[in-house]
Amino acid sequence: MAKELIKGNVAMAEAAIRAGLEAYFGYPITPQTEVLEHLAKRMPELGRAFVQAESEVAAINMVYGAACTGVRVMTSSSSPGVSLMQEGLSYIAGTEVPAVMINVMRGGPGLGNIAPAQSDYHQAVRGGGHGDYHPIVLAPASVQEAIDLTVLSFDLAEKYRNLVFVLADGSVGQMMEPAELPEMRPVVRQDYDWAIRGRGENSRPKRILTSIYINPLDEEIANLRMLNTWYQIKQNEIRFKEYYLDDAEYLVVGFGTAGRVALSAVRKFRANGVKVGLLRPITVSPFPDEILSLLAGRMKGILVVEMSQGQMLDDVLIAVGRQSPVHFYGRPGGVVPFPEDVEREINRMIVSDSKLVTDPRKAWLDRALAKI
Amino acid sequence: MAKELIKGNVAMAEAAIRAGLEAYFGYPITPQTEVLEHLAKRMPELGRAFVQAESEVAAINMVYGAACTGVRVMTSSSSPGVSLMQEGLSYIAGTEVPAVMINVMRGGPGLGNIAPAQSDYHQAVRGGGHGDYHPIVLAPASVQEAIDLTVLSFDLAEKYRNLVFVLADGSVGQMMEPAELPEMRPVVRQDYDWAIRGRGENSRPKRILTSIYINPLDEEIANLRMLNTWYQIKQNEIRFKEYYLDDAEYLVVGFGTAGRVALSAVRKFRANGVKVGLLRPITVSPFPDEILSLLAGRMKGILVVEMSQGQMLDDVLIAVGRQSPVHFYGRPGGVVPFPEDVEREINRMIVSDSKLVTDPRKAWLDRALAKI
Amino acid sequence: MSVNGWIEVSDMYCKGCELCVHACPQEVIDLNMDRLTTKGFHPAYIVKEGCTGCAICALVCPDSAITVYREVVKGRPA
Amino acid sequence: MSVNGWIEVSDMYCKGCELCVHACPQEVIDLNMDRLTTKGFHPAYIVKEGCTGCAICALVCPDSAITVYREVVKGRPA
Amino acid sequence: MQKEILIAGFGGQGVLFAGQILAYTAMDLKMEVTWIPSYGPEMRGGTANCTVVIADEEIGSPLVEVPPLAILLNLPSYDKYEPMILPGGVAVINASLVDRGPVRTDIQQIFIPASKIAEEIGDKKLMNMVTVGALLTKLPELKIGDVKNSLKAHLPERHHKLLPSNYLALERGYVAAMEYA
Amino acid sequence: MQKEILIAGFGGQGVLFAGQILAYTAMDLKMEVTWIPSYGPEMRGGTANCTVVIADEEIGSPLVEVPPLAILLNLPSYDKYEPMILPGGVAVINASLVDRGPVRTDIQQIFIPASKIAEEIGDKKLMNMVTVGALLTKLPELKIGDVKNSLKAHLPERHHKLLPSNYLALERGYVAAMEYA
Amino acid sequence: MVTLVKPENMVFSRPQAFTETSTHYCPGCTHGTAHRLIAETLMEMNIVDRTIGVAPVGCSVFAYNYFDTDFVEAAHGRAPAMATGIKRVLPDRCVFTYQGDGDLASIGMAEIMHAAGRGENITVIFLNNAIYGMTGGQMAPTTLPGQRTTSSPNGRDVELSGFPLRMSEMIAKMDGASYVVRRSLHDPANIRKAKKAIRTAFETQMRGLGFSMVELLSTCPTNWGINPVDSCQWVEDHMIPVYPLGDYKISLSVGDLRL
Amino acid sequence: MVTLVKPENMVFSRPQAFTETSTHYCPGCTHGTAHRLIAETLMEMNIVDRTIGVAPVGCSVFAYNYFDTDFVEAAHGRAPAMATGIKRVLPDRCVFTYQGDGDLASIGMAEIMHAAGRGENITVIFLNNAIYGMTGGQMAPTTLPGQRTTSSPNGRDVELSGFPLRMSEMIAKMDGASYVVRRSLHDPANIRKAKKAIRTAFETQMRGLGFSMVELLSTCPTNWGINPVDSCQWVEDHMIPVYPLGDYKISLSVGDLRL
Ligand SMILES: Cc1ncc(C[n+]2csc(CCOP(=O)(O)OP(=O)(O)O)c2C)c(N)n1
Ligand SMILES: Cc1ncc(C[n+]2csc(CCOP(=O)(O)OP(=O)(O)O)c2C)c(N)n1
Ligand code: SF4
Ligand code: SF4
Ligand code: SF4
Ligand code: SF4
Ligand code: SF4
Ligand code: SF4
Ligand SMILES: [Mg+2]
Ligand SMILES: [Mg+2]
Repeated sequence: MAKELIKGNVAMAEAAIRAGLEAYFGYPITPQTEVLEHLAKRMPELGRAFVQAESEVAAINMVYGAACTGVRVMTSSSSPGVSLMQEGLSYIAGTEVPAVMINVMRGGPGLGNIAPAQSDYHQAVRGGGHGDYHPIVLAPASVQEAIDLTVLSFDLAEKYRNLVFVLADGSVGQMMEPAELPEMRPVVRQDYDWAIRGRGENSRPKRILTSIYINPLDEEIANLRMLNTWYQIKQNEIRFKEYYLDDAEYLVVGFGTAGRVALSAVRKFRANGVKVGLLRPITVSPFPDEILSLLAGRMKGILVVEMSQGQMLDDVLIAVGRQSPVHFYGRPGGVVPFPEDVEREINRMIVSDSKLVTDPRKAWLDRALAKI
Repeated sequence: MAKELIKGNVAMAEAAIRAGLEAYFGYPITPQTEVLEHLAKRMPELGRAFVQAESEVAAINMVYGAACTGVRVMTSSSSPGVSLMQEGLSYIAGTEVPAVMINVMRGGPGLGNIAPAQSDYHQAVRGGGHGDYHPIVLAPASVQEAIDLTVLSFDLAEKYRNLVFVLADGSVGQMMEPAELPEMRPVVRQDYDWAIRGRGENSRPKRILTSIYINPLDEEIANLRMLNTWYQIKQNEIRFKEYYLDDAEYLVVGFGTAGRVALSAVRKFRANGVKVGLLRPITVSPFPDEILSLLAGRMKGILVVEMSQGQMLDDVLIAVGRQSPVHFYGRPGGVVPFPEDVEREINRMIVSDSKLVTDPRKAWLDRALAKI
Repeated sequence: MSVNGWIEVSDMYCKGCELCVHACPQEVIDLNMDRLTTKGFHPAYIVKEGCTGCAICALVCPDSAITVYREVVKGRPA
Repeated sequence: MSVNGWIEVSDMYCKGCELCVHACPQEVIDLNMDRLTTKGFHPAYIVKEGCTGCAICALVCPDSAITVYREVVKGRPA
Repeated sequence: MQKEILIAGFGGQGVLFAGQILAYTAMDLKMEVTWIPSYGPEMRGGTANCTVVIADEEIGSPLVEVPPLAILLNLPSYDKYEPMILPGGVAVINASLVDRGPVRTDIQQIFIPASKIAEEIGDKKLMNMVTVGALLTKLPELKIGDVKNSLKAHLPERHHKLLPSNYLALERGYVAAMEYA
Repeated sequence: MQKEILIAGFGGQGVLFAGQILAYTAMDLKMEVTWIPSYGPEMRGGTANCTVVIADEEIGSPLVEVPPLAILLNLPSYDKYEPMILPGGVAVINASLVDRGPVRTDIQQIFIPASKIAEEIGDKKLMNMVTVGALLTKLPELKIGDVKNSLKAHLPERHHKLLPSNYLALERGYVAAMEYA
Repeated sequence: MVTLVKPENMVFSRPQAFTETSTHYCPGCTHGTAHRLIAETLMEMNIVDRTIGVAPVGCSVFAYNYFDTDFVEAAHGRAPAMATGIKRVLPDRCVFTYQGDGDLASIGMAEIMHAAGRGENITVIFLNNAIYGMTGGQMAPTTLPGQRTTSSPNGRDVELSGFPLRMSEMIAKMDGASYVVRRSLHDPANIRKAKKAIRTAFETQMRGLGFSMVELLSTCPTNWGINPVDSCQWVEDHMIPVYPLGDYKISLSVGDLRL
Repeated sequence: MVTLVKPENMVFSRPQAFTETSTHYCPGCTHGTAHRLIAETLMEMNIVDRTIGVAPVGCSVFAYNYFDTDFVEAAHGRAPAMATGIKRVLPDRCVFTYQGDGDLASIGMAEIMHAAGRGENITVIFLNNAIYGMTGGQMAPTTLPGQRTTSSPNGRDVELSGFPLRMSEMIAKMDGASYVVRRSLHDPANIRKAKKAIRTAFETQMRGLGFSMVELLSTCPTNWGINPVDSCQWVEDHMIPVYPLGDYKISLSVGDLRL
């Protein structure tokens, strides 16, 4: 297919359709409303289910219902709306049914603003809902990636009966880029042995889908089973993009928009012969911790760049384990850093050189406060 | 005051009253319902506000409203209910008003069960709601601590205009122990310069409380201010309890019920002359990372015990930074470990000795799966 | 009136709630205070003749513990 | 009928929505197409005599941009 | 010193209160104590149990895997917990509701017709107190007089008329256990 | 090669579309390109801007702090962005709505009476195309013919009647800029 | 007598649409009665194999264990949303929710109103027992004025907690609702009427006529602290006056059904 | 004329209960009209200094900037809950929410119903413009059948999205509600009536008579794609038939007020 100039939100919506989305339930919220609007038009046209739910709480529970039938289903929202979905997400996780959730993150906390942000990382990666569960979290940095990862999200959700987040930010949602949409896949209803669709003509035995394990020992087993699935996911599905890593002496780590902004900065240094590389996690959950741990051994310094107060930073710190000094640069609250900002920070890292930073977040905060 | 034999849930409710609680809004859910029931009786008796809200969503937004007036207000719930409050909690955090939330955790994810668990650690500590914010999280292990920390929670909430969680588990909520309740404090309405109470007789200038900063640069400043407050909290308020640390060669880390179960196990080893110590974080947020980092340097091994799949484990890993091998033992899904279980795990640590465990959670999972 | 009905109460389901006892128009049911089911309840049973097979007991039984039988007189619609 | 009313339209608030224009029973208001406010709107103004000070324009103005004046005839209740 | 006592039976048999009176007594003696129930969404009439730990230092776990002391008030509880008691430990069993003999020989099993004794006293509900009395023979830290004092101290005034029969139940249980042993 | 273009003006001035046509052209030329708007809950009639980045390799940031190229369609935008342009950069300014001269001398400033030219062509709305035409003089990567082709390729068929006037607007802008420079 | 016990004489037995599991409900709790009426209806309509139930959070949380149909278990109050999700992708299946009053009228208020508002083609069986049974007897939105519960220890104070919500009356106000009635389970005559209503509700759905709801007044002997028999009387004496039985909405097309 | 411009001749001016901030509303949007009526009422009742407003999420999210009273900003749909929290600790203050139809009738359905059900002594000003203004014109629960919006591009299909919700009618059904009326802002006569209703609502609260709500039909020229003047006509022609103006609930004590 030829490339089209397409907006991230529309691209994700259309990609979902082509991946066989059978049902969408959502509630408007900026900066993801185009996802809903595109589907409001397209889904009924295709005879597929679209409901503008009364709230995000209702939307996620509609998703839960449809997910129990084993069809491809998703919702989309932005930060405050996603917070409202936490109970439902935990139920979906606990029931081990596949579902996809697109979060086009905005500035927070609270009502905040509608500018691009990455401060729902922990919420997505560590589960903002109660209980132990582990969503797969895919972080696109471009419209093409938004498309590809949306398609992938359905495959992964089904393969592992797991919750998959596409964790985009307002910038990815609002940006237009040339991108190629996939072919329209036919809608196939897989004949899952767990799907709830009524017992059917041959009166197969009844099925139940629930997240209840009233006996803690049963719940423990369910927990272990889910964690085991999670480690399979970790084994098979870690994705990241690397830039100039072969000979890098300094490493920048950033996902999504922050990652691509960092790329611009890294290129500047490369142009001057400075050996800076970039690791851009695409699955932020499972997090590419092994590669990072390996890389960390040979780096003079690692800079984490996020559009938040430093959330992925925790995962980097765990993976690096003090093998090399970790620095942090964040722009929370809806600010997108410019490449120039990141350049300054890379410079700072190079200058400070191999000093171990006890608390990179605090060091960054002190610098940031000094500026205002 | 003399000690009474009192149930954890009732103790927290009464402690809140004596700390000057002016308003409670909540919704029944096991295993915390006694908090609500006690307050249903006592609050109206004292002429204070009690509303059984229509849902946890409503409850937290009622709390939000009352918090904006600057009175002492709280809600209580258990895991699924707390998930529903995530949007409201993020708003409260973003508005920087003081509020207290008691979460008596149960087994999850989803509806799970009502047995004691600790798997909402990340949700509380890293903010299950959207955006960057940092609640203070206090983790009682006994009824007396539940009382003391409930009282403290109000003081801290007000001092820092911050959200405070009392993160208990079903065991702490349902257990009876002799404990001393504080004297009844008079209800004082502080004359905060931010509280919304109407402009009043002297027509002071109007006040607004909101979590909106429509300009990202303003939101960034607000974020930095809040993070700065957070570092003050970190500076001043870290609390933990240490047992046998002076000469310890092995360290166990656990909070709440898991921590006190570990204590029993640690004592067994001490009785046999084995130098095992215990660090029981009381503030799990801010996490006692500095002391842990210091201790880690001299330990032959560190065992993290949690009633979850390993959540605080992340904070331990960050603080330890591979200075010594970290091991993990978890009982997720509502299972409370017995001291005997923890003993076995300490033994295992001693035997395995100084081998660095790449992924302690995975190592534990493999052992746990082997058993079922 | 000749007896033409009968009920069987399942031990597995009966919880001794007495709703059937009070609903039976013929007042022929009572709880068996001499027996406990494995779940620990005194089950209902017919104490005397007179059951008409009207099934009112079964209608009110919340635990579907009662099976009702009635003599089918040939030639009469069931 | 002698003119006994007057309105002032605030540039700060008027957004040129024309609601007052259509509501004025005397049809004395119009938008000033020759002027733009600093916010970029053509503001409303009185185009001819005849305002009675009835304040209907102000009633419909969503932006509270209009101040209405009316001659108070002494001896008559305000 | 630390002693753990498990008490189990049907809901309605006074399981929780039996544990609480032990806990009150320990508290009044200025000992450390924890009481923790099993709690569940089970239907009324289901099983209930609680664990009491008394000690002279800060108590770690409020639960133990293998309790040294147990009061078992009916057959399902006996079936479930007989295998779990610490070797060398003691179980007090309400023989009135348990129609089988012991399996284990490495623990001391005190069979008391507690329901019958309670009925003799005139109140079936005192069955739990009878078994508590019996347990006291193996719990030297709590004297029967201490338990009586605590009963008096913590029972609401309006129930004080019940004190004599409660005392009697404790005593009858104690004596029955002594005889048995 | 990488070039960043900032376009700013009032909502309704065709800011976003001006950027999109540049993006389409770059795409049709098989270049890499990003287009990103500012978006906000502002009332209609507020300011709008977008940034277009074209490059011959994977594009990093879709935004830059100091764009080398800018189209500024009204006074507020000019006031806001004149100071932000990269030294040595170029700004195309709709002189019809900007009643002041330049402050900076280290950038090239192309003043075009774009609104007036558009009105001359007969459609005020073509103002944005006039400025795009002007910018093309400084953006050799995109030829005016390429832009025309892309307009034709991406404008829905039903609007093709507007193509000639759009072409004209581009040309007039281009010529005006050449004259000016 | 025993000679009567022959298959051909059997006039009433446990519906086959039930599994063999004994319920966890307290003795005399009319949740069980409601279950049986549903099971019978599904059998009579021959739709057991096409039915998907949505269980609530409440005492009937384990409803999924009792019916021999596919079942899912919703989050507290969200059964109508979950049912919507199912029905929209499987429009020819019979989808019903079973919900308590806390579930439906308190936390689930938005979901039930909007399911009705959308005219969602599902059936809602709404058990109103004027209390939160499962969590131990707290006040529900349907608790009667003055009624003592563990969270209204001095009786529901309408000044502080408001008046009981009459859901059927409110939902009937919505254009989307096709069939909304209130029945009771406290005596044989009313149980029969309840059964008919449940049938009509399911027929409404299966004929694609839109949203149907049957509110059933039900007992909670345990948390009311009243024995099962007296509980039935309490329904009659205290609940029905506040919650009048009757038909609150019968759309024209449902009226035409004449079942 | 200019000689008339003297303070003593001023018969109408911007209410002092407003700040000087110009609103961010689109030209002709009647959100502004509603604001003014509230401001005037607060002044007339002399309660500006005692009033606490609760702003919603919706186009009126910044309402807090315009009134010269204390204000808080609620989460989307939760204004009634937030107002409850405030009112319960400050019962002598005047607490009002200002909510759009998406806010109140969609996501905030549970909170508004329960605030009314509890008879919460607050005042709700409910702006029904049949659309989600702020997010760019999506369908609201109040959107008219056939009305095109960005999320119902072919017009609201009642089969899929249900019928418009009539909140006043539904809320009036609740015993807790004391004063529930619907008015419109589309012409001078109706604006005057709206003003009176707002006054009655606030009086209801200040006299402790319980929950009051005024639903106001309002325009959204921008998202309707109709100019401000024609928008007013559209209210008359299309909205009022679906949302009849009138008094839906006037409790006895409120009726006695005779303002
Ligand atoms: C989000 C959430 N909040 C609260 C609960 C606790 N809870 C379980 S059931 C229930 C009330 C059930 O009452 P009702 O719906 O009336 O059903 P009943 O038990 O009376 O049949 C509550 C509050 C929960 N499980 N989830
Ligand atoms: C939880 C949440 N969901 C969605 C949104 C996005 N949102 C903001 S305003 C709004 C709708 C507003 O519509 P309405 O209440 O009718 O007010 P109007 O703008 O029409 O005045 C929505 C959906 C949000 N801010 N928060
Ligand atoms: S069938 Fe009728 S007569 Fe027979 S026992 Fe049952 S209720 Fe009584
Ligand atoms: S009604 Fe049913 S459960 Fe109750 S006593 Fe009779 S047979 Fe048993
Ligand atoms: S006051 Fe009356 S007459 Fe005068 S301009 Fe206004 S509407 Fe017209
Ligand atoms: S109604 Fe008000 S805002 Fe509209 S044109 Fe008239 S004065 Fe201006
Ligand atoms: S608690 Fe009440 S509603 Fe629940 S099963 Fe028992 S009687 Fe029924
Ligand atoms: S979008 Fe609509 S509701 Fe919002 S301010 Fe504009 S006209 Fe008013
Ligand atoms: Mg109930
Ligand atoms: Mg609206």
